[in-house]
Amino acid sequence: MADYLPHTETEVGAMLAFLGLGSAEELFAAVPAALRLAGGLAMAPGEPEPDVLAHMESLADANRAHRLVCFAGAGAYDHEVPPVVRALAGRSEFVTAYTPYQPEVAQGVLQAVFEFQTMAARLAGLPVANASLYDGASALVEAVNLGTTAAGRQTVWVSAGVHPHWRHCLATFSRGSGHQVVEVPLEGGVTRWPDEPGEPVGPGAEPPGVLVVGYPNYLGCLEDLDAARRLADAHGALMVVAADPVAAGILRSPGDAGADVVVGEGQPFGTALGFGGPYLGLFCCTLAQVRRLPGRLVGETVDVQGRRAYVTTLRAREQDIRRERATSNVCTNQTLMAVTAAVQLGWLGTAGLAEVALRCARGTRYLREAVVAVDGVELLTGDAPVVRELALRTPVPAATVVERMATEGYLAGVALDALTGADGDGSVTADDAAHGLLVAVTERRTRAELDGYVAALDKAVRS
Amino acid sequence: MADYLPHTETEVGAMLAFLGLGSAEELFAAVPAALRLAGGLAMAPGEPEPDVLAHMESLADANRAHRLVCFAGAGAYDHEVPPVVRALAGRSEFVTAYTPYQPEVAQGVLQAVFEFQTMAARLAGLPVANASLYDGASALVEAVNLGTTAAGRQTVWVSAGVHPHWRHCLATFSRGSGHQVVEVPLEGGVTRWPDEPGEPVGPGAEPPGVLVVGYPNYLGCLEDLDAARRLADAHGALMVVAADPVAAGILRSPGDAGADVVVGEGQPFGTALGFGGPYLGLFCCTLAQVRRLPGRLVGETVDVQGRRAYVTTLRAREQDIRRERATSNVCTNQTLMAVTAAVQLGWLGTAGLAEVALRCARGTRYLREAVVAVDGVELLTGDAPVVRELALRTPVPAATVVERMATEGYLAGVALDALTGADGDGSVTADDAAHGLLVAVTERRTRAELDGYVAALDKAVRS
Amino acid sequence: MSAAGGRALSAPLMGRDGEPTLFELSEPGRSSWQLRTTGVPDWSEDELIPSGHRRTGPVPLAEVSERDLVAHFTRLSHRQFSVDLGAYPLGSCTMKYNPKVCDTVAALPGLAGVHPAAPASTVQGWLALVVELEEALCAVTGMAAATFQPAAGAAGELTGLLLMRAYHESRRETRRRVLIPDSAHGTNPASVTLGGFQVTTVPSDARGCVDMEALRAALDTDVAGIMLTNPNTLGLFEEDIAAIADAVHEVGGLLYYDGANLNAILGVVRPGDMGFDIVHLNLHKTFATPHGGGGPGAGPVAVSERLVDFLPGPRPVRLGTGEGSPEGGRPDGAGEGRPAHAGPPGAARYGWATPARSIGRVHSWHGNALVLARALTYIRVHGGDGLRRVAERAVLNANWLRVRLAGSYDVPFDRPCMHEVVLAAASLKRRTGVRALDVAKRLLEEGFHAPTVYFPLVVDEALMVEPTETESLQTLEALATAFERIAAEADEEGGLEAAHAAPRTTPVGRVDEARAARTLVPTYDARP
Amino acid sequence: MSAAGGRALSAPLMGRDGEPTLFELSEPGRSSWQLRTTGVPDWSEDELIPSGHRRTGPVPLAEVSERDLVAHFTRLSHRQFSVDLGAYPLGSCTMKYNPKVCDTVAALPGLAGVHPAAPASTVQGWLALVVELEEALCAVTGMAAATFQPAAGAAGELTGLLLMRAYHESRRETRRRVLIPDSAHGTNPASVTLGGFQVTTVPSDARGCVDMEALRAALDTDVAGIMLTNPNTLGLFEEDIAAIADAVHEVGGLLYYDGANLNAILGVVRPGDMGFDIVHLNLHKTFATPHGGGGPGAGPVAVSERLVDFLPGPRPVRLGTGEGSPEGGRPDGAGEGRPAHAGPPGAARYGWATPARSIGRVHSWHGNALVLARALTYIRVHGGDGLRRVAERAVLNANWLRVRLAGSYDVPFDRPCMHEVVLAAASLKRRTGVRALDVAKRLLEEGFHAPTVYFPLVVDEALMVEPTETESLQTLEALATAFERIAAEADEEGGLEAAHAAPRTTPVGRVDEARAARTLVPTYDARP
Ligand SMILES: Cc1ncc(COP(=O)(O)O)c(C=O)c1O
Ligand SMILES: Cc1ncc(COP(=O)(O)O)c(C=O)c1O
Repeated sequence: MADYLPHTETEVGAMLAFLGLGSAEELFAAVPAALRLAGGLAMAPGEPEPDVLAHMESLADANRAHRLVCFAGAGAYDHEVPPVVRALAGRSEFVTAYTPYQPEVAQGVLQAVFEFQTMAARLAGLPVANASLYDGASALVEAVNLGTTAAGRQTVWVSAGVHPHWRHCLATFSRGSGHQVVEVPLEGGVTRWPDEPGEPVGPGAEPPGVLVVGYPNYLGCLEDLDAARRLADAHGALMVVAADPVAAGILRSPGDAGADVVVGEGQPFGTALGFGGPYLGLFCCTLAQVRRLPGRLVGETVDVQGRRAYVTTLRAREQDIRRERATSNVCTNQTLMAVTAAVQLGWLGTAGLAEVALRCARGTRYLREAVVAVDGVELLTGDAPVVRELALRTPVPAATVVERMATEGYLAGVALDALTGADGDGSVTADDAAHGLLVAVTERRTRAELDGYVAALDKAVRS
Repeated sequence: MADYLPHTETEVGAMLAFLGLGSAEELFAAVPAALRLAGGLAMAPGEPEPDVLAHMESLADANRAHRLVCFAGAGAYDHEVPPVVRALAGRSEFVTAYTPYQPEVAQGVLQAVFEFQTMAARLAGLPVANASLYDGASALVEAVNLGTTAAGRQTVWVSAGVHPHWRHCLATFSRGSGHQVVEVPLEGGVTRWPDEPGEPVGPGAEPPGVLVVGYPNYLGCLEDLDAARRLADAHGALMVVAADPVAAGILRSPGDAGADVVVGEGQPFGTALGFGGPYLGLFCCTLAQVRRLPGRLVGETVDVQGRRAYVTTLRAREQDIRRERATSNVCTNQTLMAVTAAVQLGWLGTAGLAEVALRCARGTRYLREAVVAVDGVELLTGDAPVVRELALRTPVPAATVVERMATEGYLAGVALDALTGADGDGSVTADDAAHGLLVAVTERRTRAELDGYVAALDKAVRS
Repeated sequence: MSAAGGRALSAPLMGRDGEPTLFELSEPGRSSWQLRTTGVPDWSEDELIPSGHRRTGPVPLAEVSERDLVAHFTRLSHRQFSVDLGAYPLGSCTMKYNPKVCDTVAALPGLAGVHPAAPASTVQGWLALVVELEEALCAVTGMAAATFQPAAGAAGELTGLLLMRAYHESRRETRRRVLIPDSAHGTNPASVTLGGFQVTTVPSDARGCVDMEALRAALDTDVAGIMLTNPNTLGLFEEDIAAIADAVHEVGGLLYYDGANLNAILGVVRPGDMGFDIVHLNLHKTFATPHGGGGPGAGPVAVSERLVDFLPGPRPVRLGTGEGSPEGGRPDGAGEGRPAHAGPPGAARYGWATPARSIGRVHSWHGNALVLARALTYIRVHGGDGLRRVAERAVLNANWLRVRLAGSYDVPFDRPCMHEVVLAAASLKRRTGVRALDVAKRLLEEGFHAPTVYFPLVVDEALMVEPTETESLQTLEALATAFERIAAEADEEGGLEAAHAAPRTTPVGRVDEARAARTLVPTYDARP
Repeated sequence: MSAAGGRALSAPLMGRDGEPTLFELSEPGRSSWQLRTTGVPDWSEDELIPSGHRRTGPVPLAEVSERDLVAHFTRLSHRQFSVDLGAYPLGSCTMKYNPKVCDTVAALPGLAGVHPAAPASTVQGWLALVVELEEALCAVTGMAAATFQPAAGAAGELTGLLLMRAYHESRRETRRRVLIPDSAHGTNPASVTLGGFQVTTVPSDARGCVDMEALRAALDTDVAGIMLTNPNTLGLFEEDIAAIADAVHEVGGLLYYDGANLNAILGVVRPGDMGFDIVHLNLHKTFATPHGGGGPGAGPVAVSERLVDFLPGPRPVRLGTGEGSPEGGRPDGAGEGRPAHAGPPGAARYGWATPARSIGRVHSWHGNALVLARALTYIRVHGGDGLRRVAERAVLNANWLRVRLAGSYDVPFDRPCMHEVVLAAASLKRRTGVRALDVAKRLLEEGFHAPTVYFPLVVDEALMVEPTETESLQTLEALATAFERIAAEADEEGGLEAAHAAPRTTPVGRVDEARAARTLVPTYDARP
């Protein structure tokens, strides 16, 4: 018998007696007998913890990806996470707390989140950040919900440079929310916005209420935010920027370019790759939109004695109070990842974040220069400036390249068709999707690894 | 520049100016110029933490021992240490505290040590336990120091069944303390005490002030503690028992058999194998000896408001107060391991410790029965009852067996000559030392591992 | 002058000061970061980034030493209550003990270090893990298949509602309404709206259950389905569940099970057997994955056979023996969209498949994967027998408290409850002025986290207590005694003032929430 | 009735209660342990253990749930001050920040999981690590070789004294006395006794250094050596060190360097260059390995060329190119006592060797190995340049405090100090009655750990402050301000009473130490 239950048999007996019951089964008298499980769950009996740990270790060992030198990105990056960040963010007080409903005994989480909000907002160049959403995609979906409500229009123009999975999520949820999502295709790696505001984009007749653009976009290219802002203004639309928060360390802030909402994937700030989650949805907006903000927000206030204190605020937006008219349905979010990001950003600091961004850019440049020498490999987005990620075109299918390079010890990148689907989309043609390889170079990649990568690639593309 | 120093260049300048100094070098004016290092340390410059971590990982990877199924013991055992124990004992408040000099802000460590002392004392069957010594060997040395002082005689009879390394340490330190250490040999795996109290043992003319015996002894055999006690009484000597604390979970307690001092190696209680340290010296004694106790002792008391509180006590024994007349020179000890043991013993609890001991005994029995079927392998100590460890005699040198079995994935045990030296000692002959293999079976060893071990042994002993 | 990082007065061990923010601890030029040596040429920013895209200066974060970083967050952790410090009887939240072994599992490099876009041939362990968890949760719920993409309960709800929509649409039916009992959690109505449906609230009856009459009256073919929590948020089992299921199914609606309270019925009764079509589970409740101060969680959605084809994709599947034919749906193979067998032949036993009529993706990747690893660990340790024991002990604890406290607090629905009991301070308030909120704050002074207050909304001055199965009888005794003492003190002279003054032992006293909303300070930079 | 494990009143966040002991939390029949399934036959105790050796019942420990175990020790941790909470300016203890990376290193399975008796062929990484650390410490100290067996400073001292003894004996000299300055740490005289020598105390002069006259007077051929801490425990550098060394060497004595204060001189001056023959280092001080609430530490001993042959053995050595010929001493090979090349030929680059005239073993195994791994990590991050910077900043910090506080406290030796400064409350006490102990307790209320008090013994009302290099100027400012406030308050009306009442903010107030000694309660079972 392996479990974590404290009750001794004697105690169970005494407690049942106190309730006037003869057996544990009687506790469930309210459950109609016909519905009750007769033979117990069709599951193996409990195993001792060490056996289970061994099983989980064997599952972990059955993976290979973590042993490969990582050049995969697409929103999930292999950045340095130092032991100090893991130690602090892993403290059990942060890990095993609930949502800070009782601020008097939750100042730890509240203050850490307040610090996170401050740093996220500074990064975005906007005055407000919330206490986290599930991931980049959900942040985008929430931004579109906010934007359409604010604009009073359901049409959303989304650049095809926004991460394909995020666009897929937007499509999924639009079935419920009723948004008209119109994809604006790329050309030469960047969004081909209509030349004139009036020019139609796709089937959407109504002018857009929201305009979404990536910065950099998912192919690594730098979009013209000013052009997007002008277009948004021309339509009276809100501008949502899906920003890479690490690249933001070196790039002009989206807020500076006039973004109304900035969303992003916060995984790069101290969170493990973890097969895709838990990650961290970043969400920042202008003060004008704060009452439409989805999710939790921590604000500074004082206690009865006038001491500075933190508390979740503008709660009336939230589902537990506003119910069907809430700005969002989010309840449980990714607070621990927000706390982790606060610790990681505290560790990086002003200079460290800039340095990480710069090193990513340097590594990307190095790879870009080296890789064009490989026979048959081309830059998919031509000369477009890229910062921390770049798309290649490989002579054999990219998926094949990835498989081959895995046997050489490299996670070569992400085949574009794994993101877009086999048919490509507004960002790439079907053929480019099949031969497109998205490669990320973080600050952790050494020159030796980059050189090794190029050599392995050279071998892998020979069909 | 990689370090953990907070000073900015501006601050360094301002602080030097405050001191009226022009450079950091001037801080060292008191150091005669002729002695100062001219060119700095002959060492590589600092490296960033991630590089260093990679270096340390490569050193760790250069070891193989941790990947072998462990049948080695000899005082260091592969017991289960669950994640919960590691998490609690690893809390930074315990790890980064100093000795509890200010009890008002050190109740955490003090109470944990008090609980450790209580459990160690219960295990030994004695009323007092200290707050830890370095390891089993140092605990033995301290016990002999205590015993000779108490008895007023320098002669010490030590059973050859006491761990050879501990006896080596005793020999080393006796050069300073001036004890006459007389080794009492084994016969059939157990100590061959003189039949009559008067019968001489070795060269020591003076009757013993201290008598030391292992329980079980290092070959795994159960000694007759009553006989040892009778002999000690006959000489007015103190009896020191070097006990295995896990076996103690199933064996009669040494205190019950009349031990004056019980020492042991506490590593089995939650501490990593760690290439031999840090470990945990256990030290328990009678109330009569408490004022001679080496090292730190935590006692219960009250604070000014009458609240229960803990504090280090009987401090006048210690070196910082008594100086050259202190009972011991120990200062820094192994408190964190004592805290770890408290957590591990709390986790095991009454039933768990007994179960671990029982499972060790079962595994040992299983191996003992299976191993005699291997051609040429014999039990070194014949029919002597063993509990958690047993000595085999292998047809090829034991060291060869160990090397061969390492290539099969087993750490086969400890070759006896690695403990005793090539010439053997009072515990084994030179030939037995060369062919003796000490094998430990902990509760972690599965039947499949035991069967695999026997098969690999069978292969390894074929010369 | 920046604040002193080495001063510990904000640690409750030492004092009652506030902790400076990271920004107040910051000193220009100080730093913690260290990055590996790469040997990559050090091109300047100018050479790398076109000028129009460059920042003018670095993002101002904070500049602190590693030492101060550690001290800051360690002290903050001491200002935070958590399960690891004591009982956390928050109703509807199932704040049970989170086994430490799960932390170890979630940190295994073979799980934590895996990139989500790595090809299937390199993530066989992860795929196997998810499939194993799916099988376990199907066994627990009595459903046919599950998706693990939803990152929390609310995300699961919305996913479930989109499944409901897709199902009806596939039958060319337009149904606009979803029924929700008035005791439901706020996420339910909010999700209904986002799912494009309208909420129809069904009142509770005097026994705290769905009012069958009202339900029947609300049912017609415009009803897409009903969302139920069972046991409901009053801690009561909906005894008429079979009748409810029949009635809803009769009009062609689907039954959605909000699994937040599954803890009560593990191994006792299964949502599938009760007639539910869609179930979301909160792994961060029932399956003991820690709540992280607000998240992450995981909200997998399990469905009955007829909805499997609509599940989000791609999903991990065990591959059949036949070449490239996973058990269900369309095989996506190794890298989502490619043949499954790109690895060494026969090696890949698991792959990806997108169900034929999938509603599409609902997460950037595959959901909160590391949370799933924790949950599977928990489930395997308990097994079928242990999970049943979990439910028994959770229900035993809640009922013990109910009976014990019936003398000092209102028990609005005084009949056997399941895993939680809803008490109320309504009489106490009438008698003494002491409200549920005051009771909550006083409990903090007694060394316990407060219960959930003012929820469910249908109970006046609600105090919703969920002790969970990992608290001992001794803890229940102490908690009950504390509750009783609070009630008794309220009746004393000056009791109201004392209650209002609570909590007095915590690092900050009652917090001015109104001011926080009135003068919004959402970041350090917004401080007046 | 046992105590409630879920009640958190002993966490200072929640209240000021005491924490129940594990034994008070214990309930018969409750448990936490889980052991792996082995499949080994379950023979009974009777079948396994001869009856005369069996216990009559299990050892009574405690019986608690994992949940309560976690709550208990987590709450205890909140009742404990540590470097991670704030400044810890304990003189002579060098309580600097302990980098977290070292915790990661010490937990690496390839280091933590290695059995100490595994053959050399399977522990090449460990052997390489120790050899690398030896080389680094020799570079830092200017010595020829080191042993890593001593588990702490005091063990290093005794080892050093036995080396001294063996050295003299090898020259057939009997020398009975060891000189120790009166400012020395208590371990020095205690170790001298255990080393079989007699202590001759050498007084300090008015400047706080060794009185050269007295030293010369004490020197003769009966002197085995002198033990010095330099900078000494007054934080002062023994400027006459060259003269001292000459004088001691002249009579044939050896110089022992107590390296507890090495932090001050890293990269500035080396004990070897000062003429020392034997050096022990406290890795738990200078090299930032955490102190663990009292230990573990590591006290390696480095020696000059002429003492190398006497070092404890076996010791890790780099193997020469010639077959089986390690660089020095007698090769012990793979498993201590066997040929070094038992592994695949050429694979073993490191082995064991026991010096020719070794004093023998001083540890059960090879010393506190995991502490060594931490120290090497720290050393590599800093490198030669960084270690020098450590010393500069440590000395800078101490002098800043000295100058700043000279107005409010006595500075018995008011000249530039090294890494620590000895202040005194003697005038304060005369003036106000407030003693060093009161200042220490008041500092706790100010959010700082107290300095070392009443040591060194030669200073009346000593307050020995060692800020270390990892505390910032802002922390020094705050600490100094706190010191000043305490002195100022002492001068006020009621100042003495207030000081005696301190600490008032901690979970317990001043503790009755006399009672602890008078009515000894060394275990829970001894409670009256
Ligand atoms: C009854 C009920 N339903 C739904 C939810 C929503 O779950 P989550 O917080 O994971 O989004 C909760 C939890 O808060 C709940 O208690
Ligand atoms: C000057 C001095 N010498 C020796 C020691 C003894 O070191 P350890 O405590 O490691 O035995 C100390 C530390 O307490 C010390 O400060």
